[in-house]
Amino acid sequence: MFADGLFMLFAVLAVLGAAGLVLFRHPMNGAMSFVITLISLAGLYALLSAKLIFALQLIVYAGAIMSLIVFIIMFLNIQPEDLPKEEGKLLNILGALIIVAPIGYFLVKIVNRLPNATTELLGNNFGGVKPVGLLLFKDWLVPFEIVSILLLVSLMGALLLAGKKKEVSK
Amino acid sequence: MTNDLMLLLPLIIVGVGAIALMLASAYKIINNTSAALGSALVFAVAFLVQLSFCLKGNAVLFSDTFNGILVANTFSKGAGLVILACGLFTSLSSQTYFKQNDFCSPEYYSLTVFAASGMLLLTMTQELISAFVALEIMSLAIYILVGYNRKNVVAAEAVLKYLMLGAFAGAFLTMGTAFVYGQTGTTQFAKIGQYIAANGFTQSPAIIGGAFFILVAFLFKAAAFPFHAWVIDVYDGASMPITGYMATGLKTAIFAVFANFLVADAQLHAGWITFLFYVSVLTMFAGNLIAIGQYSLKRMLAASGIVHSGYLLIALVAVSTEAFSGAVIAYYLAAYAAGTLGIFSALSYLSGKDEKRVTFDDFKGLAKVRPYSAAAISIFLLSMAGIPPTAGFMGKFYIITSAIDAGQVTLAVLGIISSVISMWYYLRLIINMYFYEAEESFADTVPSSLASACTFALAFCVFAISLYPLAI
Amino acid sequence: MFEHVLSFIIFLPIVAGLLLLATPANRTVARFTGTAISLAALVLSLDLYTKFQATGHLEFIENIPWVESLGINYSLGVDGISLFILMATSVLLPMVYFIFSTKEKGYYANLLLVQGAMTGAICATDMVLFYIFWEVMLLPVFFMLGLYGGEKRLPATLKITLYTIAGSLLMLAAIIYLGVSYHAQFGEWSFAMDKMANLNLEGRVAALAFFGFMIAFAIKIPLFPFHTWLPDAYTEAPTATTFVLSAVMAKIGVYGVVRFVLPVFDMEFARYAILLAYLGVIGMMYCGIAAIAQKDFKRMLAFSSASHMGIIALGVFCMNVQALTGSIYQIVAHATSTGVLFLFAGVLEQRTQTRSIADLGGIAAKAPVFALYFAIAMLASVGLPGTSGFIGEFMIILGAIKFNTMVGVLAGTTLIVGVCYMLWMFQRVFYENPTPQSEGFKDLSLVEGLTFLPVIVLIIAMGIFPNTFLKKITPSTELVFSQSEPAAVHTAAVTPVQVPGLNLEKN
Amino acid sequence: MEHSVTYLGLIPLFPLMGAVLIGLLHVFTCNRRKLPEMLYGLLACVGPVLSFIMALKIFFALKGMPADERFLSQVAFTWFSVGDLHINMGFLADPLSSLMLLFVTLIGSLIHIYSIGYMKGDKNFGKFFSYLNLFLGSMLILVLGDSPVVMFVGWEGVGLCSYLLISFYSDGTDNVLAGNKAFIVNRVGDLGFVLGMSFLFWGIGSHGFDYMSLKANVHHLAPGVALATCLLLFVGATGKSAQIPLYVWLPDAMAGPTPVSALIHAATMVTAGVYMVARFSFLYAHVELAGTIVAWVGILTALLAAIFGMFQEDIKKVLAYSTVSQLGYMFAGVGVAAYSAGIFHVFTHAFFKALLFLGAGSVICALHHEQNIWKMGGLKKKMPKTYITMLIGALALSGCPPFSGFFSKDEILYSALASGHFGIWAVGVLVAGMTAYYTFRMMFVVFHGEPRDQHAYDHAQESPAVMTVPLIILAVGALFAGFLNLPAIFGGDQMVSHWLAPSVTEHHPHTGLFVEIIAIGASVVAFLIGIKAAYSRFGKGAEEPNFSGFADFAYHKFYVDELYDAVIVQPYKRVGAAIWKTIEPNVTDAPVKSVSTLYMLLGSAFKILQVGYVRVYAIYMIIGLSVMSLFLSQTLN
Amino acid sequence: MIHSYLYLSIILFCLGVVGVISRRNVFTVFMSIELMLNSANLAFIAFSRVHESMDGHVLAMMVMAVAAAEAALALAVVILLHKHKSKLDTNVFSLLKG
Repeated sequence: MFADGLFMLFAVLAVLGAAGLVLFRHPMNGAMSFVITLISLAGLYALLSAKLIFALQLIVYAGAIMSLIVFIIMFLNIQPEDLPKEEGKLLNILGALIIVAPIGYFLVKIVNRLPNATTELLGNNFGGVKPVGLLLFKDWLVPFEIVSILLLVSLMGALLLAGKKKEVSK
Repeated sequence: MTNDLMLLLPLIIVGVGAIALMLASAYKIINNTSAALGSALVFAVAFLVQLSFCLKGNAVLFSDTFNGILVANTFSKGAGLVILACGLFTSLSSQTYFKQNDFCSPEYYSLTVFAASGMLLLTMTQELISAFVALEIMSLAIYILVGYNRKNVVAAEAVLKYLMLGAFAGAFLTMGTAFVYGQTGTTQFAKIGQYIAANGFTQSPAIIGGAFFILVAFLFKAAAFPFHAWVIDVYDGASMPITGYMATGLKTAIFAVFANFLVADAQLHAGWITFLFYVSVLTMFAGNLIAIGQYSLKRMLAASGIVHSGYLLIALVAVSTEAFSGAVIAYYLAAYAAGTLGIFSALSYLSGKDEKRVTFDDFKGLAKVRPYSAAAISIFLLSMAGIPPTAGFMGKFYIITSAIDAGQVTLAVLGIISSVISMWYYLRLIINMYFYEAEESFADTVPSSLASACTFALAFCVFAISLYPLAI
Repeated sequence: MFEHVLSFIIFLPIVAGLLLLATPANRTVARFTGTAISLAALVLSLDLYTKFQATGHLEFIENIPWVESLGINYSLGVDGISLFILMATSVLLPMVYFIFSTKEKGYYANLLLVQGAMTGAICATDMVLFYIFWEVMLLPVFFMLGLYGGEKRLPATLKITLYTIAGSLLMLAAIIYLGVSYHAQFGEWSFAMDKMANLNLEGRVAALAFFGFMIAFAIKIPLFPFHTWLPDAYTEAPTATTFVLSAVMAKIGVYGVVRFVLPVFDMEFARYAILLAYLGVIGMMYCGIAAIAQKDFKRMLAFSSASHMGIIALGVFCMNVQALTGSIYQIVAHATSTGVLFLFAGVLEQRTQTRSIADLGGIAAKAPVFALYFAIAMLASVGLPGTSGFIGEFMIILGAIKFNTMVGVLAGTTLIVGVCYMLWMFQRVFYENPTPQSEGFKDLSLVEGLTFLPVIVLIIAMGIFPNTFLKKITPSTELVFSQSEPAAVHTAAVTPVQVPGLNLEKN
Repeated sequence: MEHSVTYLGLIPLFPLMGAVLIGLLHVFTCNRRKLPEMLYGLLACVGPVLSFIMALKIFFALKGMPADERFLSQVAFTWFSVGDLHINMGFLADPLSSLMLLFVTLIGSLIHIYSIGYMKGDKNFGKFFSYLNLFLGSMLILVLGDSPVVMFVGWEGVGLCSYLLISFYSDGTDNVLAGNKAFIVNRVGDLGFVLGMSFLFWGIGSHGFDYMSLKANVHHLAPGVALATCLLLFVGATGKSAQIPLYVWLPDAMAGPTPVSALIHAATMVTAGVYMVARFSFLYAHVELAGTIVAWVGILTALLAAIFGMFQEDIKKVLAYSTVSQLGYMFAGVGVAAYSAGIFHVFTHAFFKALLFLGAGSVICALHHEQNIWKMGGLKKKMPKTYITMLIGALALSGCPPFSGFFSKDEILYSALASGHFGIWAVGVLVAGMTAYYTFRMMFVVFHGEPRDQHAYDHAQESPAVMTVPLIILAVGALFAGFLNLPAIFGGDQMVSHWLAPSVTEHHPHTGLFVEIIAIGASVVAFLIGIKAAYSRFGKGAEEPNFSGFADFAYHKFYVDELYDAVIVQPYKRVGAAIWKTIEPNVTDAPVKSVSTLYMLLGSAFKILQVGYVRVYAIYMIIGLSVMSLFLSQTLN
Repeated sequence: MIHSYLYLSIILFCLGVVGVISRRNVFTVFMSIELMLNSANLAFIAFSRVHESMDGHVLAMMVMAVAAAEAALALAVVILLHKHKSKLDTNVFSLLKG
């Protein structure tokens, strides 16, 4: 029951955070609202016995990625007049909801046809660092390795696109 | 065993080459030209290695080393060959391109090779999340390359559009993967196939939904209708060699993974035939209809790329899951790549500084001034239009044959009708080049260069590929 | 080398043409090469002609496997039907180099290319190979029309190209459908033309495939109502191109029907022949009547050519040996008459700088030799006995009468329709009083006269001694109908589509 | 008896070779130095004369044979052979064709000689003779051909020559138009011929398509097909022989030089239709209805042409209509199955009509190409030879006993009466009277009375011997040819009829002497009435009348030309223009055009959809996804 | 129950989509995409719980890595765009169209 209560709490927070992200005009507000979602998600991960992911969500997502985003938002020093004037934003969102509805309906229908399962916490170190790490370095070696390339590329990209202009060398 | 692992050699060469180039450029060891030649060398070596594997026969990478995540088969080898060739020609024509445009740095070539490593991974991967990561490697590298010209707002706009929509589609891919994982408990193609074979496709709702989202992501990258709209703008904003690279290498990789996923199980494939049928028809026609209204060559070629995706989708509809060799798809990709790369390498040296010549009208009378270039461009256009005896024709021929063989007569006929429609805009350029008087002398273009060498080599390829008999 | 003579005839011009394009040769070299190569092809063809055995089957067969997994071969061969179209190509094309001497390099190179491609299409016995040549032969025409055509050439170029390609791509689908059906029925892949006759095709898809072929050929021929590209293209094209189009290329459409549709789709053919025959007849009358309204003699000849093609096509649709042989014969006859008339029109245009009938007059008095040549070609074109035009036309009408009385009677009107516009034009251009444009008209030079002479002689020889030629054709045409004999038994059960009110029952 | 000979083919070959030789000489020299006219003249006359000699040889060779085996044949080579269709370039000389041969070559030769004088000084002298020779060659092929197809070669060949010669003075638009008209109208007939041949072939042609085989197999022919064949072939005959409704070209054909009118448009070519019907007598005898139709068409043509002839003012037009009228008689003859009578009239008509035309030509020459009879008059004093010979011709034409025309025409009328075709006979007698009237109207106006154009009259003089000698020879023919077929009633033995008997299938009705006397009497009375009427009106000189009422209507030839122009020619041209200007762009080409318009329209629509806003592109994706999701949701159930 | 987690995942996913297609602010759009990725991660973890296998956790980690990489690049692009136009409006960048 306690778990259900927590779930409800996190779920509501997550949805509200997401709604805030969509609705707030200023990206800063959106980002803050989004952080709430991320943190609630971390809680949900914990409820799902994903200990490592719970930690990572907080550290990597809510921590690293979001701080980066917030930093950039601040860095750009965005004035309200730089923001797009989104007249009829609510109408847009309403329209978007209508367009998205069939997709949601479809997914819900799928979920309904999936067997339901309990979400009691699993012991036995499920989702702990060690078993996940073992899995990661045994079965999932290839994606893990190639993610490194991905990050390398991303690094170069950040440098090349946003970095200071270099002298053109011929 | 080592013999089997050898099959990874091209991938390793490319990966190592990319990192080496990156480091070399970071430490300013190399200049642009040597970086270009270095990357070309990497591609060339990898290409030759891959070629030797292709010729050697049906050695398959054993499946349990990487938990079945990486597999090499004839299709992945063929597609890899095409990708490496694309990379080679892109590097070479870039070198010429940057004689007229000055936003280059050696990292450019490193990224080209990185992108190729992502593409090679995509062709070999047999697992969804690796596919996603590989896709992102490739995409990220390409995003950067698209936006490489930082001074150009158009390039920035292109990378915005591409990145935003690409990430959007990527999100669908992850969601789809999640659903597939939810149903089957695995993300490996082979095991998904086994699951479907055991439980039935229609009995697995999450696979329907998950596969749908995965397909959507692939279709987005392949620029299928209605996920095609970005292509035009992105190609337009990117620089010539990169546009060519995107149109060919990227498409090859995407269709490779697409096909590998789709043939995981016969039911899975069969379940999507109707869907793919409509998508491919709409893709072909939408692409054509966009292409006819274009003034810019790059936009036209982008739209024509959409049409070619439509043809490839026909091939996907028609593949046989029992004896999948992907030969038709690989052949078509090779044929298409030869034509498209050829055109873009020609444009690389003809478009002039800052790509000032990109519209149809800019090329009026080219044949009077640069007859051989005009002839080569005409050959590429005819190949893309599917006029014999070019590779494009044979590719189309194989696709239509496989479609009719698979009972998809309507699709074949629609494909043919679309290729009639496409004739107009290809011919339009030929008409502009040949049937008008030259308005300018093209004096500022680099007369003989790597790009022009590429162009003529590819023109030769267009015919050579057409003569290569394909075993379906 | 003789076992590869067909390859030589095909690729000699193609290679020469490509070399000309690839090298910076000047126009003199180009013209000389063109002349030499086309004459070489002529010599080879004549040699081939004399060695042709007239067995009715394919001769000079070459067969090299190409795409073995799909049974596609590089296979060539000629029988009586293709031999004649091949000969028409080889004999007629060299003339062009002698007559129009001031053209650019590309002009001659494209002529060589189109010659090779057309010969290839004629000789190919594998359907895929045929299709390849079929498409390739359009390209030189596209370039010649676009590069060297008249003022309004661009729309005409686009129209002919798109129209023809549209048709031929549909044929591609049909070809592939046949190959796939063969695979399904016999377990092996093949696109060989002679194997397709064994196919047992039924149902809606077969009918669609039939129309796929028919539309492609109908556009090329062109059969009414697919002729609308023709007037513009023929008018705007440079003379040699118009000549190539009308004298040979259109014929390959008819040839395609005989070679690919007739043996393979016997049921569909029997069912739809009556409709197609009416299209042929209507086209003949429609274009013939439209010709009378033309003010431009080249356009008039274009309509005349379309009109004749209607009757030639009709001969194929009549499904009897007389009409079919007549068609094949008429193909050559038409090439030597109307085709050559286009060359004459080119001469007229070159000398008077006008294509308007009203601007000309009295040329017969100024240029008697030219007038004589023109008159002979014209009379052949209206089917006067004693010229090449009569034999074929007579046999077609004869066959049409057997096929369907009404069609036959309508086909007969070609005798009247043709003569109306031709005489009208001849009157205005050659008779009456000279106009300023035709005042200084020079008669044919010696070279020109000698160039045209063989064709003029051929026109008469084909009218007087047709049997020497027919001997080589008839074994093949008779075979067409004897081969489908078993089919004919079950085609008897096929009810032809009913054309209401037009089917006269014969007594 | 050996029937196969090798020299038949030579007969047409001689003039044909002459034609080629003269033609080439002319073509290559006409714009340079002129060759002497005598050279052309000699070359031109060699062929016809040689042919005439051969014709005589054949005639005598046939004469030497037993009556029912009188035929000679030659197969030069296989012309074409496809399936059942087997056509030889073969020639057949039997009594019918040998008779035709004789007079065609004779009159042809004479007219060649005459033309040397008539065409003197013409700049296209050589061309003329080339055409004339070509004509003669074609005519001989027509006569000698052993199958309908070979006959058709000659048939079209003479049509071509007719066209070429009518438009000989090619700088005059009217002349060329007349030529065109002749060729096109003839082609309409030829269409009938070709279709007739086709029917015949599919009926009985598979066992051989020559006359002999056809004759042997004719009883296999289904009655319907036989009737259709007969009528279609007759359509061909109406074109060539200027019968209703295709007679309109012949009067216009007088635009050609007068010897041409004499040879082609009077003596030989126009009778080809009659010859053809006689040739197919085995077929027509098989279908009685066809014969009756032929006869009625013929006699009505005779009547119509006679009416027109009464009001013409052009001397050649008078003769042209009289030719049409006489041809009508011939068809009436062959129509009532009196083939020998019809052919006999062809034979006699050839002499007297050629004579009349040549005489007219002589007059025209003398008056410097004046053809209007109302500008002539009193010429008999100036041109006595011409007058006398023409008088003989006129008498023969009018059917005055014992001139040739009397016997042949009487034979036809008698046959009509005897075979019970009373109506045809009655009209025939009426036409006989009219013939006498218009013939002598012409004679009186031209040669009698006072000169109407004094200036022309003063310059007129008798023609040279090269023109008058043929006139005299023809006059002799016109006088005496009739005796060749003298009927029994006059003590003759009907030589021509007996000669022709093996070639034609006819039954001679046996009637009493009474009927024969009635026929002769009626003819003679009609002739007398006609000549009396002409004399009383024109005998003492008359001025050009002003026509009104029916006469005006007839003077304008019942406006038939105008009718044809309005009903056929103009609509044809208008349809042509409509197709080109209206139907082609708006109907036939409309699908193509609308497809390309639609294509461009869709293209611009899709161009608009590429708005450039990345958000909108995402919306496209999501809309697509939603639609697909909706569909997929359905499948989940 | 696990369905609730999945419904939540779907809701978040749809909200992410809505954010992408209804907003013009570049940051919001990118964060909406991150939201979509997170919803997928939630689904991964939930399904992982269903199967009681930790593969889903690994997959979620991968997704996070990719999300980080993408985020880095996206922010670089935002900076680039801001340098050009000083605007964050996606509609401003519509030079390429038609």
